[in-house]
Amino acid sequence: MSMLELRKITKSFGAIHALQGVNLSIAAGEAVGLMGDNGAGKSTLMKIVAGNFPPTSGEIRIEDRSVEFHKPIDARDAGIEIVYQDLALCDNLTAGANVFLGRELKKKFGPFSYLDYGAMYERAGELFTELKSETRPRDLVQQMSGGQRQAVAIARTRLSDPKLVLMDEPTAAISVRQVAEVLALIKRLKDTGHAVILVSHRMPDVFEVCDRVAVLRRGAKVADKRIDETSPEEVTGLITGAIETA
Amino acid sequence: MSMLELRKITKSFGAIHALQGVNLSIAAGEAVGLMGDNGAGKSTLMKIVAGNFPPTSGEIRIEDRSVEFHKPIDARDAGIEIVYQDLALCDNLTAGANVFLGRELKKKFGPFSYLDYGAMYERAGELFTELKSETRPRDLVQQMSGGQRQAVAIARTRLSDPKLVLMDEPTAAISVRQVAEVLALIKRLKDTGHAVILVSHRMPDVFEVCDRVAVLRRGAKVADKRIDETSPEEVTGLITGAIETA
Amino acid sequence: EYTFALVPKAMNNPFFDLARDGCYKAQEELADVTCEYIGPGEHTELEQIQIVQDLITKGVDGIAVAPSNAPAMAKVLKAAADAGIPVMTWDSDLLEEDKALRTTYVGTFNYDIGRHLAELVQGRHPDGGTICLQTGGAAAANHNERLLGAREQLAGEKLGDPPGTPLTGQGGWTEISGCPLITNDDGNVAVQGMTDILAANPDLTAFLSTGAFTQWFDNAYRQAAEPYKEKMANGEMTIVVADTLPMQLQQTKDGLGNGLVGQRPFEMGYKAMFILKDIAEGKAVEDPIYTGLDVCSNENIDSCVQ
Amino acid sequence: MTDQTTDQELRRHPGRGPMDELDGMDHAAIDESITSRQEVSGIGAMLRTQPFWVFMAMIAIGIVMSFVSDAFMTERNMFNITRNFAFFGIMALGMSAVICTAGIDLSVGSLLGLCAITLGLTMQAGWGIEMGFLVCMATAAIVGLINGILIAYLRMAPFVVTLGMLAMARSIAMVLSDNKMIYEFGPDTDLFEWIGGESIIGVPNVVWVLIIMAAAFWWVWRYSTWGRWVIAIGGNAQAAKLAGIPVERMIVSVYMVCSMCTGLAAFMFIGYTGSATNGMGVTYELNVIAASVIGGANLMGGVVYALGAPIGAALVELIRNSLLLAGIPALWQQFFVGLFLILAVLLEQLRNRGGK
Amino acid sequence: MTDQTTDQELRRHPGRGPMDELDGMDHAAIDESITSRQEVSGIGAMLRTQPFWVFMAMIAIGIVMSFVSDAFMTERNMFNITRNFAFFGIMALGMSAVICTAGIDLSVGSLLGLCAITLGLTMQAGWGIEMGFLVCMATAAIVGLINGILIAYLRMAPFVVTLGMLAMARSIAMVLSDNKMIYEFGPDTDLFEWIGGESIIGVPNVVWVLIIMAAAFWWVWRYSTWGRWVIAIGGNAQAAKLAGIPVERMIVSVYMVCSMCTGLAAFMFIGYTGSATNGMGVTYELNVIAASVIGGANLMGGVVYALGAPIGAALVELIRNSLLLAGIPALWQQFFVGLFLILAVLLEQLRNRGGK
Ligand SMILES: Nc1ncnc2c1ncn2[C@@H]1O[C@H](COP(=O)(O)OP(=O)(O)OP(=O)(O)O)[C@@H](O)[C@H]1O
Ligand SMILES: Nc1ncnc2c1ncn2[C@@H]1O[C@H](COP(=O)(O)OP(=O)(O)OP(=O)(O)O)[C@@H](O)[C@H]1O
Ligand SMILES: O[C@@H]1[C@@H](O)[C@@H](O)CO[C@H]1O
Ligand SMILES: [Mg+2]
Ligand SMILES: [Mg+2]
Repeated sequence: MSMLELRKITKSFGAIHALQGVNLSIAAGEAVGLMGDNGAGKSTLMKIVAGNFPPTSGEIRIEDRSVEFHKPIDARDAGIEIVYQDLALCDNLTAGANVFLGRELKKKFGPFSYLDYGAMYERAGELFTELKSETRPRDLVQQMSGGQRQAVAIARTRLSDPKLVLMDEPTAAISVRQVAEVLALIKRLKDTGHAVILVSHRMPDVFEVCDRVAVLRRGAKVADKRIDETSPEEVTGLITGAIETA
Repeated sequence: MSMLELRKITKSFGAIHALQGVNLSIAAGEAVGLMGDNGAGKSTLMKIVAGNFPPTSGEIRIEDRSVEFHKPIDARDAGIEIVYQDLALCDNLTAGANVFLGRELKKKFGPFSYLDYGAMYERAGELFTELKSETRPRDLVQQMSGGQRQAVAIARTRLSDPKLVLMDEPTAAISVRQVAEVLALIKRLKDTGHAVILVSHRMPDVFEVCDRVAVLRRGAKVADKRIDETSPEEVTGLITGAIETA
Repeated sequence: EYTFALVPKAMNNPFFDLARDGCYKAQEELADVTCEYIGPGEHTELEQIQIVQDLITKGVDGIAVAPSNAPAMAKVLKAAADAGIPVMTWDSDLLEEDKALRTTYVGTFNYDIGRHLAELVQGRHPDGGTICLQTGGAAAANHNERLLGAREQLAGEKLGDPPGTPLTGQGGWTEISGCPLITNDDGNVAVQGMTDILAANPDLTAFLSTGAFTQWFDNAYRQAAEPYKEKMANGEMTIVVADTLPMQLQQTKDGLGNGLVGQRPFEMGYKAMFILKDIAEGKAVEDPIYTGLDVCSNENIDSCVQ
Repeated sequence: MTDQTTDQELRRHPGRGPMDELDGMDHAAIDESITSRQEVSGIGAMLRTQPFWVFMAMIAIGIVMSFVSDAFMTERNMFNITRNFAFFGIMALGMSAVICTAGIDLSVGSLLGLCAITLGLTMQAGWGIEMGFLVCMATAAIVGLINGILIAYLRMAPFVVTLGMLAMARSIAMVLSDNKMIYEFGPDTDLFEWIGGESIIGVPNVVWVLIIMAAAFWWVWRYSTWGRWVIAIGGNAQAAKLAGIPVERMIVSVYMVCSMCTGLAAFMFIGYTGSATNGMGVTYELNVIAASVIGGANLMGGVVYALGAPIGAALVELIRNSLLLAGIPALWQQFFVGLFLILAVLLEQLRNRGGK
Repeated sequence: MTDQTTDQELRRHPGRGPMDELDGMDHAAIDESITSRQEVSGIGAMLRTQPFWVFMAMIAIGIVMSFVSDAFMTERNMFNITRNFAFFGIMALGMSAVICTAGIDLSVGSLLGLCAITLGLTMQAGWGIEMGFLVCMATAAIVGLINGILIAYLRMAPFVVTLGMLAMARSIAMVLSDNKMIYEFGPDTDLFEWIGGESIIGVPNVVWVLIIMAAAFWWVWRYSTWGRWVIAIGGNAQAAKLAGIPVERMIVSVYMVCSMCTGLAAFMFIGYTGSATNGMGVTYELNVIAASVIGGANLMGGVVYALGAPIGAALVELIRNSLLLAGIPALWQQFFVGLFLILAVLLEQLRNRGGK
């Protein structure tokens, strides 16, 4: 049984056909690398799965049930978490506040419910420790390093123990050392039975942690292979179009 | 004789010591790869050479004469052009206007001098053709693709036939196909006797086009080797600090 | 030694400059009186109230105020009564029910300004006609009284509370659509409004303004009125405006207007000091004290102002 | 400052950020060299806020004034000062919320006039104070709703929308009032005027309202999700949206809150003045914005202090009052208000730069 | 829209850009699928500009009005209309430059009053018209210089700086004039009043000035490096800076140009009115900004049309004049001005979105 199954997903923005009938499935404990040229439609596909906008046509199935996401929260409720390409953090809030943004913990006092700072900071602190990041929950994101920011964005996906984690180029902008940490995290996620989709332009990263690699070209899936059955050269060819399909 | 020679360049931003006594030299027709972790000081060094700000201490020598740059134009006048990490284009202007920004061509009519659109568009068109880019000079940059934008930024460096071209991560955000074009351009620059400094996180790119690679770590140069005397593995070690110096 | 405050509605209105001059004149004449002329820079109701409050706090020996917002001012003046500070009004008065709060009012019977202006119009056009009225700021009480005076005089009947209701033929007079014009005491707006109305209604019989703002901007007004000079001269059309500031007199002399009804702001400022001194010294004063009006037409323009 | 703001920020404040800060801010800061700017709690945090320093400036002026004028420290003067600024303070509380989302509301002055008229007409017609209050607040809510919808859903610039509303609301007030002053408020006149104009244990009622509102806002900014989300939107609307926050609805609610603060201020204000004219509130928007900004609101969004608004309003009133009591011509007043506005922001600027 | 604007833009117009546009705009657009939006020349380009459509709206109103009122199409009415809007048009030309840099100048109304006073005092003292003109323009230049320096070098928000200046300039005008109206302009009174108030071959002098200024600005925006650089700064100040453009100095010059347009308008305006008060120009800043925005200026910067400013000012005046001629109560006037402002920007918005 697939954790997630996408069937004939199509997405058009006016005249631009960003996705044209993409099928993709992923099982629990599996990591799939999603590669493709700029504009191939990777982020669009991720956003559809994350509930940012609905597909023009096609079906999303989770554990064999058809679902429809109208907003990000729907996807989240279905157990899908995403790390966006640009991280999407509020610089003027603390790391802890960012982790819990949109799903703050509250306490009740009579009819009033109010933000439970203590609980949020504590939990955020635990998450950062889990991620082996030295991020302090009470620090403002404003002046955090790229790696710390990344940790905050990733920590958000850990709030709800999701079934599927989408990562849109989580390693594009960070340093060599931090890349290693993110990759280690993906491995740990797999080990604990999570499904991961990793969007990346970095061949070595994909080959290091993924079980399968899917390649998009101009909105269509042109390949979907096990890592051990392909090579960086072949994938490059598929991305650029030098190799038609595989 | 070096085309450019940097002697003990130091740069501090308040308490942050971004550069600590960096020496670097480059000869005509040579390409040097400058690598390093995030925050290692690569962009800072490039900006000093490009005249964005002066070093805290140290000397810049061009063809064995000591120079001081107070603003970007000074560096430009000395034959140094730069492609900035974020391209630095004005979206609301045409490609042609961006190429000539700050050094517009003018015609004279009596006491009045006015912008010479014809000449600028023509020259920009020639430059784009040279770069094998399909960019049209009269198009607004607003809706150009990443590759076209890159072409515009690079075309600017070609206006004045500079001696030295600095490229700060010109391939970070563009697609596989476009990367190849940029690398080809660097090769052509070398062949025509220009010096190039390429800042990049991408090991393969550096190894493909550069003659030497210099590695910065925390503001200090920890290695400066010929490409054929080192390996990606060694450079990675140098960047992360796994290898102390070389 | 007395310090008496003279509070105008706005300090950038030339009308009040004359009152200030009167106030200073009185200060020269009365050895023991200092005139403190202070008010809001622009016409703002709240600021005037705050200034009066502060004057009470500061403990001046008497206040003469021209309230912009009468009911609101009345509330503040209660504090003056508590503090034992003599209070009088000038130029504009408090509402009927608040009159106990001030000892007297020195100024004009505003209703009469409108009435006299209307009489000037009626004198030139006994058979009635069409008319456009122009008035001042948002809901200014004195202007509304003048409007009522003008309307009732033209209509020959009672028209209720100020500013009355637009005339629809009573007494032979009809107000055209688009009027009354509101100027917010802005000279430019006033001239533009008059210009447009005259252009849109070439047959208009009369234009009546309850405030000098129409004619403040001397040059602009002259240009606006110039095309109608002949019509005004031969009695086909009439422009009358309240107040008798220097530029207004000259304009009327030049045939660019047909009548003015002047107040005596200098006298208001001047008298206010004497009255306050009397009150402070426990003497009885009359209530109200009207400073009188100068009614000017093209005929008596050289001699109408005292 | 991060990669996301630099360019656009530069556009709005061309020249902001010296050349050397222009790029390299992306992910350049190495973990180790981070001088962490953390959310300090307690006194340390307070010391860093603009409202605190403005408050200090007020204390200083107060001390000087108590030597200059005997009248200054009197109960009556304090009474007047607090009452005078309370109206602006209430409006500025709402404005701060709008500014926190990087918006602006230029229509509050006109809205004050419009509320005055709808409220006045209702009560004049004998409908009683409850109905008057409802109509007043409904007027405000509708204006805020329209502003908010145009801004959030039609994505128009707040400056343009509220500038248009400034003109329209004033015009409607004129039409409704037929340019007449209203000073009779029907059966509940006494209660109405008591609420707006009188005091309880020596403190003007409107000041009590301000205190309660400020406390409520303090709580909201600190402990409610609404407050947290508004701040998040001010920091990065895109991120807030992606986090599942209903950004459009929040924006609409923020403009409604701002308008309704003005509605409340109008209710108190008319009770205090005892009369309503359609000219009320002309140019108040500038005072209210100035008060908010002096109180620490940042036009770039993302910053809000509940106490900033009242403190900013208080400083402006204090300047006015002090100049008059000190015998400095009133003509100078606006000069000092403008000067303090610029200085407040300049200091904030310098302070921030120092901290970086 | 590109990577550089999205986030900050969202902050200023929260909700702007539907969710699906939020990211993916970076370099996502593939070369092939680019629907190239190129700088079309000639009529095609004109058809796409806001001023053109506003102009069309004016023509439409004009046609309707010529049926509604006989007085509308008369030479005299045209004379009045053109003269009335010319003052605002001149000011709006300068404002457009400021708005093009993503700035704003709220101080122009007060500056008009201040120029009126310095000019009036100079001429009243008998210094003659040349001196009067110089003093008037110098006043404007200094105010612009201060605004510009605070904005460009001290990196303060234009809104705050010019709001402060609004208060300060008005205050100084009051102090200098001692609140008196000036209506005597010494020996050159006649010439002075002729320049501001009279006409040459049937066209008011101030309209000639506007025409010349608009033509000059048209040339400047299209053919001068100054114009090109200002537009570049509005598009991306950082990029402009890196291209070697002296951004700070340019910004200062832009605010000076804006102020000096106001200075020139003041010179003409006082000649026309024949008197100077320190209250002149109150709230004109809002009209001038509205005129610029209706004429196509975009508060986000980077867009400027030389003809936009006069056309925007003309539309506002046309509405005013038409409502009066059509006999619609003056009370409604502001309502329509506000409505048109919002509609103009809304249409621009929709047009742009359609084009994308
Ligand atoms: N909101 C939108 N409106 C219109 N077109 C869009 C939108 N979002 C994406 N596109 C277009 O859809 C196509 C796919 O974009 P997408 O962001 O999915 O690419 P990507 O594979 O993530 O590229 P990258 O590697 O650069 O992140 C592109 O042509 C892009 O221009
Ligand atoms: N204007 C500035 N003010 C203060 N610190 C700065 C400034 N510019 C750079 N720095 C600091 O200097 C150090 C070097 O930055 P630099 O941008 O040169 O790194 P880089 O090697 O280009 O990194 P990246 O790979 O992320 O582009 C970093 O710690 C950065 O935070
Ligand atoms: O005539 C009025 C005066 O009575 C005063 O209220 C100020 O404005 C003038 O026009
Ligand atoms: Mg993407
Ligand atoms: Mg860098």
